[in-house]
Amino acid sequence: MNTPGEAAGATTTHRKQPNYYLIWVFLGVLTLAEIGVAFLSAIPKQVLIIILVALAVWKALLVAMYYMHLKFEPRKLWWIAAAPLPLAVILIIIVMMERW
Amino acid sequence: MSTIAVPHEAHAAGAHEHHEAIPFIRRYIFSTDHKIIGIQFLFMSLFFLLVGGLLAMAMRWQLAWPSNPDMPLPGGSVLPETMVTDGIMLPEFYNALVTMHGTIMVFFAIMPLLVGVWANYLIPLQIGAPDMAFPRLNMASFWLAVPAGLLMLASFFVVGGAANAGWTGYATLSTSEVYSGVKLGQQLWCVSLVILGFSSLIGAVNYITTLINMRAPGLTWFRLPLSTWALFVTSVLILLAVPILAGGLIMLFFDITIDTTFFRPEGGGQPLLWQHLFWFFGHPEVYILILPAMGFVSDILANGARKPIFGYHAMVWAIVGIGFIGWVVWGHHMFMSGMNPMLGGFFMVTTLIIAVPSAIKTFNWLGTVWGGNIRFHAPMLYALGFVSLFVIGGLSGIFLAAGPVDIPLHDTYFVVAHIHYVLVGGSLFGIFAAITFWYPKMFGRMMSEMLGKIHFALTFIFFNLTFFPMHMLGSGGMMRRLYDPTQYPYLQPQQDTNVFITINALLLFGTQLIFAFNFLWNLWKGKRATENPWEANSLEWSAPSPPPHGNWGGVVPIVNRGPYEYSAPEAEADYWPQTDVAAPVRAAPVSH
Amino acid sequence: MDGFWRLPQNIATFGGDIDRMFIIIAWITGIVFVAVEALLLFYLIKYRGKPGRKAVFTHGNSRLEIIWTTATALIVVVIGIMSRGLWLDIKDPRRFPEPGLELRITAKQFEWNVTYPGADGQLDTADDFVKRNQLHVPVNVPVKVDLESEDVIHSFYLPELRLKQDAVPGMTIEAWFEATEPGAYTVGCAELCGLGHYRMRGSMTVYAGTEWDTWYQQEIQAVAAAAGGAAPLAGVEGDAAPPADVAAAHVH
Amino acid sequence: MSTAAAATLDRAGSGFGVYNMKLGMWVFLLSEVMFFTGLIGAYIILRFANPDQFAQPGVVLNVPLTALNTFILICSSVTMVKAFAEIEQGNQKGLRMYLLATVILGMIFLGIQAVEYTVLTHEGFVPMSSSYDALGRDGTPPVEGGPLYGATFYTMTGFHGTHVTIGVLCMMFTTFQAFRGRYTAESHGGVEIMGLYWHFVDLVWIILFTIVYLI
Repeated sequence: MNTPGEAAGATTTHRKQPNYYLIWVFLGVLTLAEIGVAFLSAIPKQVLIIILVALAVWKALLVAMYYMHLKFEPRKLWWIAAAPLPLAVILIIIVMMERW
Repeated sequence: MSTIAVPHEAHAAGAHEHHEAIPFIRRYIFSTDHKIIGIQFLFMSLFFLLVGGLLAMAMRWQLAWPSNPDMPLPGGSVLPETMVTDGIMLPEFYNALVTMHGTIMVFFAIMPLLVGVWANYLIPLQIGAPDMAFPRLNMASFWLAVPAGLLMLASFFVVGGAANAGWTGYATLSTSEVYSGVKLGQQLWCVSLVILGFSSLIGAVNYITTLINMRAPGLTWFRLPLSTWALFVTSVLILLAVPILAGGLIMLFFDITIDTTFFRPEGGGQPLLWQHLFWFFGHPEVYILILPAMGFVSDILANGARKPIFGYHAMVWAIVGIGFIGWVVWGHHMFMSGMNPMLGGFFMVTTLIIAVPSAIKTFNWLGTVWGGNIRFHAPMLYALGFVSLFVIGGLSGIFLAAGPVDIPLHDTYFVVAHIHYVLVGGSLFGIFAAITFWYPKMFGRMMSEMLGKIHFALTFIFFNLTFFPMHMLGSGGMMRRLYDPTQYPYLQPQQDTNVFITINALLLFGTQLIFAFNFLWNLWKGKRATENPWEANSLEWSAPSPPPHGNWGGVVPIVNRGPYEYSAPEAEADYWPQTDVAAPVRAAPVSH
Repeated sequence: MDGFWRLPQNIATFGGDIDRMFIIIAWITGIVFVAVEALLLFYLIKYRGKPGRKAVFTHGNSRLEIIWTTATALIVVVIGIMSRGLWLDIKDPRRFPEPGLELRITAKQFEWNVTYPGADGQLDTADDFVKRNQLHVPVNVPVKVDLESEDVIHSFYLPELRLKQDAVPGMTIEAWFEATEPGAYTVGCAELCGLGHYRMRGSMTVYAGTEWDTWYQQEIQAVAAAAGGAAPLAGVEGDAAPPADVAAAHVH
Repeated sequence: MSTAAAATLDRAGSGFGVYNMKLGMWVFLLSEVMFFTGLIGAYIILRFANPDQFAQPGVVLNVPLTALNTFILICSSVTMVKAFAEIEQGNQKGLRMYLLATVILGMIFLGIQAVEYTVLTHEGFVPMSSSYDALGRDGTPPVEGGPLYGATFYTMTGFHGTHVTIGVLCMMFTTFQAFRGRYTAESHGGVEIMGLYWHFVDLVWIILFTIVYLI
């Protein structure tokens, strides 16, 4: 069982830290933007959904890339992290093509 | 054998505790040693294999002599009135048997026998690691599987009896006590499977991390034995498929328990949604249940034929390919479900395409045997049995994959025959091969070759006599999960076939006692095994039999070549262990 | 060959195509099966271990592997294309032929209720009448059925018509068939639907042209007589469809 | 890959450039993605199939309150990542302060969710009833809807809440360890994997907030 000791020993590559507070501001603003479009705008529902999902994905990416440090990880880890996404899409798309 | 002093973090996993110091309970019950955990899984799943087999025997009895007072169910008298009344099995109990036979065999027998046992036991040994990446998680994974199994068994004895909606638990039969007469049993079914799912999940996390991070120096991905490759892809499938089942089971549980309507049309729910979720998990599950066996068989065939596996890279890519395509074929389980016919057409094509990698593997196995210098030791016989039976299972799959032909065959005994040719003729023969092959490494003693060969021959014969006629029953129109086929006039002419099948099924079951004896007796009485009794190449055979805690005692082997260098011209002997630098001199031929 | 496989008698217009595909696949797979097993057995005997001999040292043969991979791929793709067309002809409502008779079949534990359109030939009108576990159809007429279920999933199974289609609660699923031979046949349930699954059996009678009209007229009279055909469910009959005479009249 | 290269690369624990605990956590998170895919997928399909059962955004659910909650979770993420940044510099005091802040923010999130649940259930918005009759917000009349709305809502948010609860408990342990000085600039794997899990839970909430509350 790797104790954190020897574990982190492998990873103390002193990268320059991103500005975490800036990301935080971004996330806050995007959240406000979401609520704004959702309630204060007369955009047709389909377009609205696309915009909202896009904003959500943007926020999610910010968290993954900076707070979860994916941006600073080896590319191989990116592939691992991305593995379930196509499956999620396949499942939802195909089942939605059913005759509901 | 050349080794390097192990870097501290490498054997921190296992070797930090010296096993002389470990008290019995920590060493054999709550052990963190991957080998002990593998053996624990082995005993647990063999027990469930026996239980599942008994359930099948009871079913076969009813099918051969349906509700026949002259042929009362043996031992039926000990069962409560709610299951068997004066020797005659009740239909609701028959449905419970159908359900529990499927559930227990798939989730508690075959799956742990393939993954729980061999992923635990083999991965660290075949990659030269002292133990798993997370030994405590590993222990947790076993001690979650046990209560899950107990819950499943307990459900037989609760009010209303065990779940009886089939191992697929199709809504709405599974969601409503009104329709099935079972509530608690179905709830226990859900809970038990969720717990087991979590157990397999943390197992998979462990296997994947271990394989990626803890391979011995020189052991590149394309020097891995195919067993390890298969177990790796299997772990990925478990990791990504099981959570979907868990989510579905939770919603099903809510539908049963707090009257939600995810799958119940009363509230706009969709019964087909359950089927989609179940089979999105269920089809990868089918490959979880066969890929590891394919891996073991590949290793054992190469060893028996004393030849490199034919087309190693093709074999690897076939495994990986199955792992990918396996995600987009689930709809073929739903051809008759009222699914959008266009989707049916799509799944038809993908399903037929996935036949290609399986074919590649079969041809490569033939190529491996070709030109060999074959040793027919017991593991080799089981492996050859696997190949010849898997061919039948694979080919009968083509009928079911072709939608129009599936229309008459769907939900008939043709499907039952198909699944058993794959899961018994395939997976179970692979398991027998693996157990007989690695038994010496596990327990330091040999199983009896003679008993092994007798068991193989009889199992092979009775298996075919049991399951091949089911193809005829099925194309003749006999439905699955049918309590009493004689109810249908057009099935009555086939009844003698049912009797024939049952007799052979009983003989098949009896034959397994030979294996049980061979397995248990030699735990104590078997002749001592050498380090490498089969003259094999892969890393586990360079460790002592049985390997100590930490496997190589604080050193890690260095790997110099792939695992299949049998009969290499530069080697004098017909094998060349991965760790050896120079080719070994020919050892004394082992007795066969 | 279909004697060997015990396929039931076929009386469906599309049944011939299904059986033909079955036989084609049976031949293809049969040949592959024999070839592989024979080759395996031959190698096992030819290359059985002999002391002193050494196995051929080869890691494979790319050309060979490419050949058998493409060959397999071609075969399965051909099977796939053949099946897909036939599949859609049978299952895709957009390809159904113009029906001569439309029925609604409502499944429930453990019986099949067949709703006939009555005099006006329209479902959901006052003169509809229902028969339990009795499916009556004219010969050589495309029949369209709307499958529904009141409780759990059942599977509407007509062995001789090569027809199988689940009836799912909350859904109305269309299916069609055209019988080519008069006679008495079986309606079965192919999806586990509860403790009575094994006895969820109905009878199907296929009438020659004129007999159909006489039978249908009788029924319409009966409905009209009973309560003036007021209630749609008036005149539920045939509860006691005696299995015996089904068996007797069942001709292969 | 040559043997020599392999010997350096495949040294246990670093074959991937990512140490075991961290790789294990990432791999585990993949299965979590699939778990929430199942729940969210079911929600999308059921809503797609029965649009009439789902009220317009803001009519039943209290969006402002939840927006606040979302923001709180985001804040907890930033404190978490700051805690990690501090210990990377070896700053024990900063680590403890930020971990403590994260625990508290996590608890506030759970508290607000509890309040939300209580209010909604009192309004008659429950998973199992065949129809609910919730007070319309901003003057809209009571809403008639179907059971799927409540069922999917409580299932998704409930399982997310469970993940937060587990996260808070683990975080308490991590904080406790931090106060015992278990972590140093060189050795802080525990903090990092705790952070990975916490940020993932935050990430899931970002998605849930959009598709459950805003669409």
